[in-house]
Amino acid sequence: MRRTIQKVLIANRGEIALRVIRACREMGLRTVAVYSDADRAALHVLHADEAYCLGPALASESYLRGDLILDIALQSGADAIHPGYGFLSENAEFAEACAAAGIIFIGPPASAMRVLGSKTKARQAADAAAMPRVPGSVTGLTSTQEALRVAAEIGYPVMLKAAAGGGGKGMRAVSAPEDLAAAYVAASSEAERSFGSGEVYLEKLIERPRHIEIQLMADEHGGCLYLGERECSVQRRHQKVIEEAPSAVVGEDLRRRMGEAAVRLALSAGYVNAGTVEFLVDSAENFYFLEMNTRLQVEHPVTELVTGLDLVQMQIRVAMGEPLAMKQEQVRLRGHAIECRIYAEDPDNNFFPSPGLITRLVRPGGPGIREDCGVYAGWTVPLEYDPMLSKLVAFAQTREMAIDRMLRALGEYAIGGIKTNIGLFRRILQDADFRAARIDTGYLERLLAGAAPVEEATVPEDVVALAAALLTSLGTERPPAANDSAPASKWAAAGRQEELRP
Amino acid sequence: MRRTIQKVLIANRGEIALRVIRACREMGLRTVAVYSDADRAALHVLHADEAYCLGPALASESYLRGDLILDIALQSGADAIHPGYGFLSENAEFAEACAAAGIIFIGPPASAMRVLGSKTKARQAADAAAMPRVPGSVTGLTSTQEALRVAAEIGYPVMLKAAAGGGGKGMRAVSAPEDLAAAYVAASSEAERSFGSGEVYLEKLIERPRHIEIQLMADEHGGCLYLGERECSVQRRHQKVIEEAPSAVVGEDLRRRMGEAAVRLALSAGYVNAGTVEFLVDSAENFYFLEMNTRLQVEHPVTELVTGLDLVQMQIRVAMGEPLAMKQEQVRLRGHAIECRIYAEDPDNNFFPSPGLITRLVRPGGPGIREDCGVYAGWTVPLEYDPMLSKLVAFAQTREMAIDRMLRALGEYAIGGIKTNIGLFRRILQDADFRAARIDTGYLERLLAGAAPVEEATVPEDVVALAAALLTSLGTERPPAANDSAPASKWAAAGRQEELRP
Amino acid sequence: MTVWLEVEGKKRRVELPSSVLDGAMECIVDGKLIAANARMLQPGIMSLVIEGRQYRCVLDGDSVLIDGRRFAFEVNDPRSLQGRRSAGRGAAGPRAVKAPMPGRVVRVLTVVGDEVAEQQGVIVIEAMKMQNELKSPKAGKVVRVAVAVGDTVGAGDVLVVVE
Amino acid sequence: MTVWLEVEGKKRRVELPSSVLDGAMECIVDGKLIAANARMLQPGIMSLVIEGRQYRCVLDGDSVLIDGRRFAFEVNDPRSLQGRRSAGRGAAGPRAVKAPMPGRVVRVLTVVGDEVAEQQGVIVIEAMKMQNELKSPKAGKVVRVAVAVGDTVGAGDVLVVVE
Repeated sequence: MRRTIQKVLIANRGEIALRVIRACREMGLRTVAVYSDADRAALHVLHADEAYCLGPALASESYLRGDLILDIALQSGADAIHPGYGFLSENAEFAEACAAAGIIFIGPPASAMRVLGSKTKARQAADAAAMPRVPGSVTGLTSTQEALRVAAEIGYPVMLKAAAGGGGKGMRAVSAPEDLAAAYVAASSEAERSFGSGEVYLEKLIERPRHIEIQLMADEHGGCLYLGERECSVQRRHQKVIEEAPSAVVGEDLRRRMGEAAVRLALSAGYVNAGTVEFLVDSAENFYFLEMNTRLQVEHPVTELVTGLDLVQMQIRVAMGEPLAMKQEQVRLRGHAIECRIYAEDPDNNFFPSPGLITRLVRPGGPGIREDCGVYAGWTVPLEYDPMLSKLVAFAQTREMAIDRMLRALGEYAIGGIKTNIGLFRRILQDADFRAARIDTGYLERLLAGAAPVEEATVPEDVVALAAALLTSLGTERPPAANDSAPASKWAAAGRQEELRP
Repeated sequence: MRRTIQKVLIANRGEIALRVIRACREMGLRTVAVYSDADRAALHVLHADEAYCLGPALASESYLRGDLILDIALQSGADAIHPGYGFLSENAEFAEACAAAGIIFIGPPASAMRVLGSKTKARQAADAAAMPRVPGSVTGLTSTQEALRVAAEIGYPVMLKAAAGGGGKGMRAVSAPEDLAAAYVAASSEAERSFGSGEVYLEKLIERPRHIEIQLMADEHGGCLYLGERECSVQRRHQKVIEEAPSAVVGEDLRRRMGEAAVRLALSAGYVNAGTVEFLVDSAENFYFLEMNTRLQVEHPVTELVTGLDLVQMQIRVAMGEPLAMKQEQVRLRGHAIECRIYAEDPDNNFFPSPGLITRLVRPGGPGIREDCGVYAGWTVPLEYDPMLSKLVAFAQTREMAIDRMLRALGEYAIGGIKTNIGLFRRILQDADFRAARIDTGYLERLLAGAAPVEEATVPEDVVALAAALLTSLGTERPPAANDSAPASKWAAAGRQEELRP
Repeated sequence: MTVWLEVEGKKRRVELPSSVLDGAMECIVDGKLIAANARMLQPGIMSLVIEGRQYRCVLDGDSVLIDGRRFAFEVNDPRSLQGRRSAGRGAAGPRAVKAPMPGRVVRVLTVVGDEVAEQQGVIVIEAMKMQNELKSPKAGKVVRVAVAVGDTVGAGDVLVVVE
Repeated sequence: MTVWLEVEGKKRRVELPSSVLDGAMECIVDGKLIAANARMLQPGIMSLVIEGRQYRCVLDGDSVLIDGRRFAFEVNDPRSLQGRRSAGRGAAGPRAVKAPMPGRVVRVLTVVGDEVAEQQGVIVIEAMKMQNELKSPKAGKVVRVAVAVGDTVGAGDVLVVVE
């Protein structure tokens, strides 16, 4: 059944809120932004048709206040809510509340979220869908004793994981029985703190696995497409740092097998809209179901670039009740895309977060470069939220060309006032193992454990000293432009006056 | 035979020089920029590995000084020169001088340039290659008498064109014999002034033609690909304003026939490297050879987006003597791309050029947006050169989505201090005829002749007044940010100090 | 603090809080009270929220871009008898043809004493590789031709005067 | 005009023309003459050309980015006995553990009187959804713990002092 959507409330902030607003603009839909006190000057507010304040900066008092957001949706006459990622995006209660209020939640139905959102329930569904998964406990562990028994059955090393978890919170690797008890308690309490549920399960630890995920898009008429895979093995503290599509190790056959398995799982749970099934893939190309993310992912742009599709616009059309406009055999991958997550953090100092005022922003451009940027020069990166500033994506014919294109773009990029991880990406993209696609989920930690390579000195020391002296002496004022041709400087003067008028 | 290229001199300025520099960067090649006195602070200088001054702003004393440029290439040890478009790009003597000096000219051999660069010679070649062309004189006209005779043969209306011309200079449409003499003299003298040659020819005027061109890439081993077409019918004063790929009226069969004809012509002249064959296409899908451009075109990005290829990198590999890496059947078009040429000109005031200081630049971004931008905030657009500031390109699954995406991006774009034609694009992209692809080379002039449509008022007058009052009162200083959360403003302060240090 | 404006040709009177800070504020536009929330993101770039509606406002010389649409305005000093825009208006009296941008004179199409029609081309100047014909603002007699072919002219320079 | 710098840990002395304009200039770096052509495009963004080689230089706080590579530097006042960077260096004397960024204290791993090893974790603060363990700069005895769990701290605040 078709529903019309004319106004969309975006229950999120930062680059993803702007991403959704742009999609709505292009579809001719009105947009409603919500913001916390820390975000009045945020870009997602500036680009929306309407904007309403939620409250204090703390997420629990603003972006997690589903009740407030629903009120605003009703008062502003929005007929749909897009949750983005994080915050309320995987909150089944919120999805239900929307439905109850007659507001379209642009995402899966609460029922499917409940089944596939909980790791333990999802593993049961995976078994039912005859999907290979890592051996281990299906249900949450009730005691250290049970943990020891299960671990003994499947053999060490094993991994403890939070049932409600994500992003590495509540995870512990255990290589011997004597360490299990302590790890179990630690993981469970961390899970309790992070997700409000201490439920923890246990599975066999796969050695040097790759993290590869399948993007799905399902309509409410039983149609479900797999839109190729993403390679997300470059991680730090279980957080993705670089994502690519396609994966260098996934061929036609493996892609089809993983994709069809993912579709089976989604259909078995009555899944609708965008979703991602995450797998571990070992060196023998065995793939194991890891978990399903029942939302749009941060890294969706790499899939958009290799498929030529717009996932957010597809999400909205599916939410309107439209059937998918294409068949699986029409999904074609072309070229290679790489995404770097630009964070406000200091790689030279233990990756400490680096919030604060952005004093300068020089963005890259040109062929094959897409940027989903949530900040600007003059913006103060708040302390309260995820430190991601921007997603820089490079697309080219081959993986090597995409890597070199990304290096070119990173060289053009300059963010002043705060520390960022741009330098880290230059190091990774120049690393022989990464360029040879010899990566697994432990790759980055190993790289960082090693000493940083000394780039050959392309800039003489004297030049560095002179540049530093000139930049500090010339200061931040643009000095009289001696070389300007006469008319140009006349115009310059005119321009300056104009800038100062009236 | 293979030649290695390690350092490339870019004999151009503005966005195309930067475009070529970026391609070289990505291929690991060193770059040498040249600049006039007006361009010391230009972006193409800032991004090059080496930079040398040519002389005064006037092109004839700088970017057209092939002798100087060749000297710089030799002294700096560049082994190749990329001419971009305009300036020396179609100068056969310069290409020969490069060859004589042992410098690779990244473009066609002088011989092919001579044959295909002159419109009259190219028309003879087209006839030899059995290529349909507009009926008319093959050689330049020697007298008014001859003009009258040829016109009488082919019938009015006719078009006079400069043999060495381009960009509409030296062109005159004539609908009756009594106007021919005057038009002939005018066209010939204008051609003399513009190109140093008064040679003019005459051909039948096609009613409401589309301007559609085929992109070619040929290697020196006899390989030649056609990379689809570009629709360039939206023109003003015979200057392209918007380009698209593919054309809404070109189907598989027409594309193949035009492509194969273009390839035949190129091979017949021993053509190598990138080139474009321009056609007029009438409402009955007849296509007529117009001319060949023996260089990279301004609008090459739309072809890159729908083919997934990098034409500049291909140019360089071809110049290294490599064979083309793909076959014609591997060339696949996907999606739709539209390019807007952002000019420093005032559409509300007779399109007068608007050079001067750019006081503000807010660039669009996000999904499907590519920008090849040659300017920045603080740059003074010189009076001496082409007024193009930037090429904004939108790519999407369908033509309609690409148009709406471009409208979204144009809405985000803000250039302060000078006038631009951004508003004109918003008008065209919202026009029913353009959206229905009912366009021909006269489309834009007709649109401009009509009254501008009154967009329905989405912004209340009171809001405009208030916004204007606030912006002028708050002035250009960022006032104390009352809403900033405490730590944020602390950081803001820190950031400001840092900006002012030492 | 009161600001007199002429927006799209209409005179407007806007009263702002004495000390304009960004954030919530009450303003009066031609006597109508408006509760606004304004926030300057960068010099000349402002987010303006009124009753939930958000407007992206960008200052650009003598106009303001709001949600991508351009609105011309000027600030009027109420003590002056007329706004700048209307200075020297009306068909009466001598009118000057001024250079709209820097350039070079390539053709002079009139001489002193000529009778010219309104919108008749009087001079052609070239800038940025384009030739631009400047037209007479009114019908009348050419009383002055200030430049010759080849001259370089600056923006605003008087080229021809028609009486 | 003379500028004393410490670049990547090395002391440098740079002499610039008395009135620094951009364009061609002669400079002296540690006694070596360098003919340079510098052009500031935007505040903190400079094109520097030396013997044909062009360097894209971007000022970023306490470092300069040149062709995308970062070089740390600081300006030293020669009259001061030591550069800022070296202030409070050396293993001798009390050393403070300072907050590298604003955040909230989530765990305190030490109490006054503890003997701690160098690089031993002493406190954990959370910012931007990440927990960060701060380590002792030296081996010694904890003489002060300035904060408690739940406190909000600002960048640079002293948290713990090790003697």
